[in-house]
Amino acid sequence: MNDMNIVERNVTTDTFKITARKVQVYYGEKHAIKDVDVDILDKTVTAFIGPSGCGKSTFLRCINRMNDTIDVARVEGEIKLDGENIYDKRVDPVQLRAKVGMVFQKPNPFPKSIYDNVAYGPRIHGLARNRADLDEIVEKSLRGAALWNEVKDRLQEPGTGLSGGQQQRLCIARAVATAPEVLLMDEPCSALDPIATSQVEELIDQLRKEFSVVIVTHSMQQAARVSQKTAFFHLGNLVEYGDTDDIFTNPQDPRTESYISGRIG
Amino acid sequence: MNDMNIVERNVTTDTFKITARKVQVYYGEKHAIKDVDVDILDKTVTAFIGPSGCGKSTFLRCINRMNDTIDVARVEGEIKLDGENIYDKRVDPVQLRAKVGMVFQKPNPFPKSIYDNVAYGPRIHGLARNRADLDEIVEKSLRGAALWNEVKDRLQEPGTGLSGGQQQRLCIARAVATAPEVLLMDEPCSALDPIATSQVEELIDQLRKEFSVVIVTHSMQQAARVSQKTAFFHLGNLVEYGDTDDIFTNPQDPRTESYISGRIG
Amino acid sequence: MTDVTDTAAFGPGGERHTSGSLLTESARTRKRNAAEKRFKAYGIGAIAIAILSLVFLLTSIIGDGASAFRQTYASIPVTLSADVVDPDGNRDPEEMSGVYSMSYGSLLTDSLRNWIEQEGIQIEGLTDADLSGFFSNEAQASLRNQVLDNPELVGQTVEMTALTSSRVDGMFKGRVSEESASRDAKTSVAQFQLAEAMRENGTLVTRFNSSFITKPDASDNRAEAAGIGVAILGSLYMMLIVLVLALPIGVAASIYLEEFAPKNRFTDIIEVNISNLAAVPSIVFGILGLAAFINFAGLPRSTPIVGGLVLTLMTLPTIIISTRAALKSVPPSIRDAALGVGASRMQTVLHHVLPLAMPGILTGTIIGLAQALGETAPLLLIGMVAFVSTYPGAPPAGFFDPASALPVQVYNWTQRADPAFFERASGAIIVLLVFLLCMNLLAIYLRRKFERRW
Amino acid sequence: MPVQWILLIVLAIAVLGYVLGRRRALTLVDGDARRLHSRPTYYGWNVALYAAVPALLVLLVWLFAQPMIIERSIDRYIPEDAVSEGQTRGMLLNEVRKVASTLNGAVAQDVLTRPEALTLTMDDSARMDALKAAGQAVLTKPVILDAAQQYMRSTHTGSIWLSIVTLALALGLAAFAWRRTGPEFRARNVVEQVMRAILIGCSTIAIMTTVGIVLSLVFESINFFRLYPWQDFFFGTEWTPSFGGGSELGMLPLLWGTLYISFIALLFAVPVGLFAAIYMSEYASPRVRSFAKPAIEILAGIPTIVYGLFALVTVGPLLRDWISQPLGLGNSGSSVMTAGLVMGVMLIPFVSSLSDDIINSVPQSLRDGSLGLGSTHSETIRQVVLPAALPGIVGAVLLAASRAIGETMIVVLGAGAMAQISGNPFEAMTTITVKIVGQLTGDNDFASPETLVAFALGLTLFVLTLGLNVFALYIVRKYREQYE
Amino acid sequence: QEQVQVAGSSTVLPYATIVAEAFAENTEFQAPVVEGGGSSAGLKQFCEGVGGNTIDVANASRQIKSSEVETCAANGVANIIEVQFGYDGIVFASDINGPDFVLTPADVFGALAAEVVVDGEVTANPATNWSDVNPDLPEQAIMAFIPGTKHGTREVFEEKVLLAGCEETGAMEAFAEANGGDEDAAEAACMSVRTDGASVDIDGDYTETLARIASNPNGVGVFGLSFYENNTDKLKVATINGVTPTVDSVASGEYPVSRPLFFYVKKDHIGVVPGLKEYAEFFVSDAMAGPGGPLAEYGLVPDPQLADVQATVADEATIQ
Ligand SMILES: Nc1ncnc2c1ncn2[C@@H]1O[C@H](COP(=O)(O)OP(=O)(O)OP(=O)(O)O)[C@@H](O)[C@H]1O
Ligand SMILES: Nc1ncnc2c1ncn2[C@@H]1O[C@H](COP(=O)(O)OP(=O)(O)OP(=O)(O)O)[C@@H](O)[C@H]1O
Ligand SMILES: [Mg+2]
Ligand SMILES: [Mg+2]
Ligand SMILES: O=P([O-])([O-])[O-]
Repeated sequence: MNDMNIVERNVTTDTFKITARKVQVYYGEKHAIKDVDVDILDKTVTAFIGPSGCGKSTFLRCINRMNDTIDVARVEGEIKLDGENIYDKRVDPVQLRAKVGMVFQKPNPFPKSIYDNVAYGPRIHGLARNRADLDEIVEKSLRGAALWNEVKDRLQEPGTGLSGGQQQRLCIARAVATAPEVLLMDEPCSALDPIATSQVEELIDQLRKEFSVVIVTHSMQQAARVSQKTAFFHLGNLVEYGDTDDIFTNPQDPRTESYISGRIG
Repeated sequence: MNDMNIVERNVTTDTFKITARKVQVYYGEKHAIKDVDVDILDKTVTAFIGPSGCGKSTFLRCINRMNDTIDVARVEGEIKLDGENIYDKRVDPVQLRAKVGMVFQKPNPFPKSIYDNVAYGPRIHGLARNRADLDEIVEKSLRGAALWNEVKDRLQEPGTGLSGGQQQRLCIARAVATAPEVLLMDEPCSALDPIATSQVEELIDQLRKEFSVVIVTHSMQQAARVSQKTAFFHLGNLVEYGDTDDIFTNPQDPRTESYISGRIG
Repeated sequence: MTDVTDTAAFGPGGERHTSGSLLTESARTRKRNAAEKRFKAYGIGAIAIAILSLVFLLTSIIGDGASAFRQTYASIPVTLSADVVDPDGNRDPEEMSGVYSMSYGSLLTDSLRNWIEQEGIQIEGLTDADLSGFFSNEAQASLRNQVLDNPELVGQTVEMTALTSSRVDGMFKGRVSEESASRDAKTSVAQFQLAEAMRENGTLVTRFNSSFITKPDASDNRAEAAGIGVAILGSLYMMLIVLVLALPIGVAASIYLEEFAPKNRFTDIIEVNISNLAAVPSIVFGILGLAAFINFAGLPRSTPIVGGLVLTLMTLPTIIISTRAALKSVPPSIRDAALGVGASRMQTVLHHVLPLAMPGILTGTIIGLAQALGETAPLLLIGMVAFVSTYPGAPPAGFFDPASALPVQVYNWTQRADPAFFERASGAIIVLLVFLLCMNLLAIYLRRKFERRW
Repeated sequence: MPVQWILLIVLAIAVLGYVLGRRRALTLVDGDARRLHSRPTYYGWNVALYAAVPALLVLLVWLFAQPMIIERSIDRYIPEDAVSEGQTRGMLLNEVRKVASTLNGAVAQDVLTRPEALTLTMDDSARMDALKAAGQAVLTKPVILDAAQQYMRSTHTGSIWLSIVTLALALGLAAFAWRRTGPEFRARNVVEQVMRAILIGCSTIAIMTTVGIVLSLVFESINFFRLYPWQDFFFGTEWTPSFGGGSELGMLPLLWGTLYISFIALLFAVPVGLFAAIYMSEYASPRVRSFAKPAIEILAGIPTIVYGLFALVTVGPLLRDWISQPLGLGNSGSSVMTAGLVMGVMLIPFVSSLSDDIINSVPQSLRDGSLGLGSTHSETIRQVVLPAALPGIVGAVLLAASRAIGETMIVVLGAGAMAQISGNPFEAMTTITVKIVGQLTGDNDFASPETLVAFALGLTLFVLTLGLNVFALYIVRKYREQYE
Repeated sequence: QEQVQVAGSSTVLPYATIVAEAFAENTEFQAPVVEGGGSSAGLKQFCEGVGGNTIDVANASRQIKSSEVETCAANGVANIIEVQFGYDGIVFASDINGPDFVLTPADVFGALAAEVVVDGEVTANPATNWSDVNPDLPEQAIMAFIPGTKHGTREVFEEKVLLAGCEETGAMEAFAEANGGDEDAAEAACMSVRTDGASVDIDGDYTETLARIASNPNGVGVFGLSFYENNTDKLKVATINGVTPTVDSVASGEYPVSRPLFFYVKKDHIGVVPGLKEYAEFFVSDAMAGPGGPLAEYGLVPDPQLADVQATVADEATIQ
């Protein structure tokens, strides 16, 4: 039922959007990310896979400095976006996060109306010239996240009154509405049914035309479907990174192999 | 990579644990569940599938009266557990929920230590005679939820500091620890990697020996793997209910068919 | 129900806002960051205003009141002349107690005059009034007690350390200058010089004044002897009553209203009602207390029990309002989690919601108690302004004995004519703040323990 | 038996009941607590509550009722001719009570034995002298003495019955509850029902307080409106009470002053408090916060008289010399501005501390969501955190407003005592509460409109704030944003 | 009830506390509990009835009114002993560094009345400086701090100063004329105080008045004699009709603005409340209330007929 959306796996660009070097993350004592080096291409979908608790979310949060909000978290090493170190003192995390959007693992809609949830980003970034513009952005984003039909009659109801999957799509719409250059998605389809999933995947593919997308997923199939590059994490290490095709068909590291074939978790 | 855990699909019992008749749920004006009749067998795993927002969680919450906590929600109709109407005035919802445990769609660990999260249920229900007993229950539950190895050294750290998938498993462990007769699981594996998923599925299969399990899932494969009975919901209606084999191989309703084959979501 | 048809049409929304280097701020970001800075500055400014006000108030209180903790004493030999102490000469304690303390003043005056002569101190224009006004009236009383306790002292000369009068004391605290003394009917330049001379001589010392903390109030004639012992006990008793009653009742009421009560017109009325009670002027609680506790229930006036009950009623709304707000801010998912494992509502509240709401509850309690501790108006109506010079007994019986309270004592002292009372009023405020600080410390500790984000 | 003893015994029965109830529950299931409906403690509590609660309620009611009943019977006992001229029966009863307590005192001091006290007559001079010597003089008429002795007897019998009834009740119900204990028995539900009843009881205290306040205000207010036309009170613009009568008691100037001063106080306190709260919960390091918060809370505990003096001595002259005089807005040291600002300082912690707690309890995931979209911290706070915390913040502001309206001392010293309506914030004005206190504690005849007006003012203020609160509730309901 | 309970006038309060303290110190009895609250409030409590929860003694800075005696009687307080033990002088004082004030009631009336008579016409008070009222007075803006309408002192001020000044200046007749011969209205007009800010009501007490003068050195305040005597280093007293207020000039009646001080005792409580009678006797004893005693030391103007007063107390003579 699911292979219908498989996309071409050709990487259409070879400029690096993000380059990470020797990234370490500590939660207090705990060493959650160990020595990760990775180069993420522009106009490409990169999938992070790996067993639960291996550090995927943690690393994802490094890329737009969301780890700043966790008191105990400490990041070392260097992550460059378009050649600029995002941990540089002069970098404004706000500007960074406007460029590098994020969908979180647990849907976290604002306790506001559905409309305001989506319009929030465009409003603060001044993306809409007028109300009609804004309406358009909201509609487009909700359509992209495959939510429009379900909520178009209840845009003024609170986003917290949606079902789990609807909330997740709302959060995707919200992130997309700000038109970031890089979009980090932490298990965006975990609560979605196959159809919604394929729509979101289609959206990801759309986005890839212009931007870079990093997606965390537990579904190997999904990784295979949407991504051109795949990174496999294990116990805080980046074990293997390469073309999705290669990783799935010809993994180099025994750990990758056994994860893909379902032997370690 | 995933069909390795397929269980026998023979329903081992034919006593009805839960019978629902003409259940209606309204959220204020919105009619979220329409006229649902369903019989859930004892010692069986029943899967609820259906597109996002179709009312699976809502119906699940009816079964242990968690809907009581939503101000705007109103339930009509009759749901019987072991022949007793759970919406009867004399029924103590607390006792009901002790019998009918629940894992929520969004992981919601208590802001307490991991140990206390799991030990909470056994404590209030007096399931442990002493500390050693309790330790044992906690360990067993965490092992069952495939979390023990990851947290055994940090049982006293807060449950909110876990990764998304770990939180989800923690909530499963918490629900299992109270030894309910019926376990309602709302997408328990959505944030889990395949291995953890298969471990949880194994757990579900274990539980089935003695209890009844109802699981909401978006993964058709998972439904096929773990459940003996499947119910398909669509727009608040229970469209089709029957043996999992039948539903997946020979759906009666065109909507079921198109959902399974990936045409509606 | 999905959007199969329109996804293809999707492209990124709006126009691009950020392109270019992360290291250079775009114009819009610059504006937003400026707003951010301003916002943060407002916060700092607000804290600064609050802290500065506090510092200002504290320095002025401490500046005014620190001197209350020091007091000037003089020690001179006093001859207990039998003519005065035992005019009948029978050495009968019964008879001797018929001589009032006022008469002992002449003993002190005479002894002081003799002492001055002996020491050869020469001061111009020293009058009898200067001498008799040199010592506190309290000194006469303690002299009398000494004599009555040991009748054999009669006729002898004893070395006596006595409180000096408030004016003499004021000379060493900057309250009385030579110039003001010259205009002051209650003292004189000569007395000023005498005090200076005695100080150089070492007979006059200013030292820590423990009796300010332990002694009861004194009359207007002896400001220097007034203390806040009774007021401290009274306030302590009242705070105990308020804490024991208001905290549990307030929290219980909030729990019911927030977690159990059906949301209907009736609970709305209760809700509005409670907020409204917070706006009732405190004096009205005094009226209520007078009517309900004294006139109706027949509890005695001027006692901590009535004061405590009135303050309890007054603090309740504050505690209820803040507790409800705190309960409300606990996310429902926590309640779901507990109910889902079969906890009863009561258990859910007691085990999860209440601990998470604890910081807010503590804040409400602290603010409520602080307010109760500093409240005067309602106590005026139930007789706590009384001049009480006997200590209340130990609780619980002591709750029914007359007592004063710190804020009332402050109020009372600021009304008195002798300027020395003003310093004592500030001293009492310092004690009150120390009280408050102790309560705060406890709350800080507890709050730390309970505070967490989720 | 003295009441304390009864109390202690009932509590002891309850404790014992707890132990036995718990034990019985466990024995019935052979120590396997899992077979019980509820945890063993609940069975213990069930017995304890059955033992204590009804008995204590009876005790309470009895203690209130007994004196009334006995007095009524004694009243019948005093013959009509014993009431002398200029006396009322009430006074006689008073005397009876006093004599009885004197005799009781004598018994307590061992001056008399109890039978002696009960048989004492006026002509028993030896005993009388003994009494006098002990400072328990009984100076009264024989009738009264008789009545007093009767009173003592009834009280004694009453208290014996009281002990019997309460203890029997405690024991009986404890036994009943103990017997009912069994694995199927829903002890937790019973205990929680009782707890719930207690919770309800606690919330009715607020209602009772309100009823009490209204009752204690309403009668005197009616008396006031009998003496003074209501139109003049509600719509009069002159407030000039005087001793000789003929006062003008229009409340409008007071109302104006109240609103004006509270408005200025809130205008100062709400932004400052809110920003302080935001800074503490969102920006400050834990160390700064743990210092700043309690420090600011001290402001709430400084007696208002200190603020008053601060207004009078420092702020007032400062404003006069630097602002109002140079601008030609008047030369009064006491003004609405002075009182408002100083009161504002006092109110800061009401807004800041409560709001801080509420802001702090907004889930971090909401902040993350907003920050992840590239909003600045302040945008997150303004648009996500504050709206989510709104109900609590409104509560805090309301509390501050309430204090502002109810405050007296600062206004007395800071705003002057001039009842007038003027828009100039640098003029002296006064408030309703100040006048309530003033007229009530003042030296006017108690039954004169000048004093009674205090009650009418109190009632008006009560109704006024009620309106304010209803409005606030409406606002909160409308804008409430409930997070998950 | 073990202690004597006293409540009432705040003017009498300091004297009562001095007595209470000395009483406890020199006798076997416990110190009475003394409360202020004002004469009327004290008398109201006093008249609430006899027995346990009522006060034994009421202090007052005025005589009990017949209405109050009736209320008392109705509540069973039939036997009241009235004790007038001294006088309180009421003085005008200003900042010690300011000019001298030599006042007459007419000057005060001219400066503070709401309406005055100018050229035979009743007009709103136009005076802004004291010198406008009387050229001999200092050239200083009028700023007076007078007791608020809640204070008993205000009544004395109105009657003994404003009304007297009103009559003196002849404004009384003009007011009567303007009101069509209505004497009461004329009196009311005489006693109404200007509300344009030149006169400030003090609802607090003398310390507040003192603080206001400190922050407003132009001000003239109204004080009790004893309060002034305790603060002679800060205040300069004004003469009235050329008489300087002192204990002697008040006692002799030379100084016009004064009032008698009382306390009232419940006879029915004597013998029941230990120490009650002893307290009353002690209060008026020579040692306490006589010249040179602690009360005089504090500023009380003792009643010249102290012996009669002592006899009243000893005989427990009640008012009829
Ligand atoms: N608290 C609520 N208030 C109002 N509407 C709600 C509420 N909860 C759910 N709904 C609506 O009810 C419908 C069913 O929701 P439900 O949560 O049961 O869906 P679901 O089948 O669990 O979907 P998902 O797979 O996305 O979790 C949805 O349209 C949802 O928007
Ligand atoms: N706030 C935190 N404090 C302490 N430890 C944390 C915190 N967040 C995550 N961790 C730990 O860091 C490790 C990596 O967590 P992370 O959330 O990155 O995992 P993940 O790969 O996203 O897993 P999942 O697929 O389950 O979401 C885990 O062991 C987790 O327990
Ligand atoms: Mg994760
Ligand atoms: Mg759901
Ligand atoms: O309090 P007073 O009655 O003396 O004004």
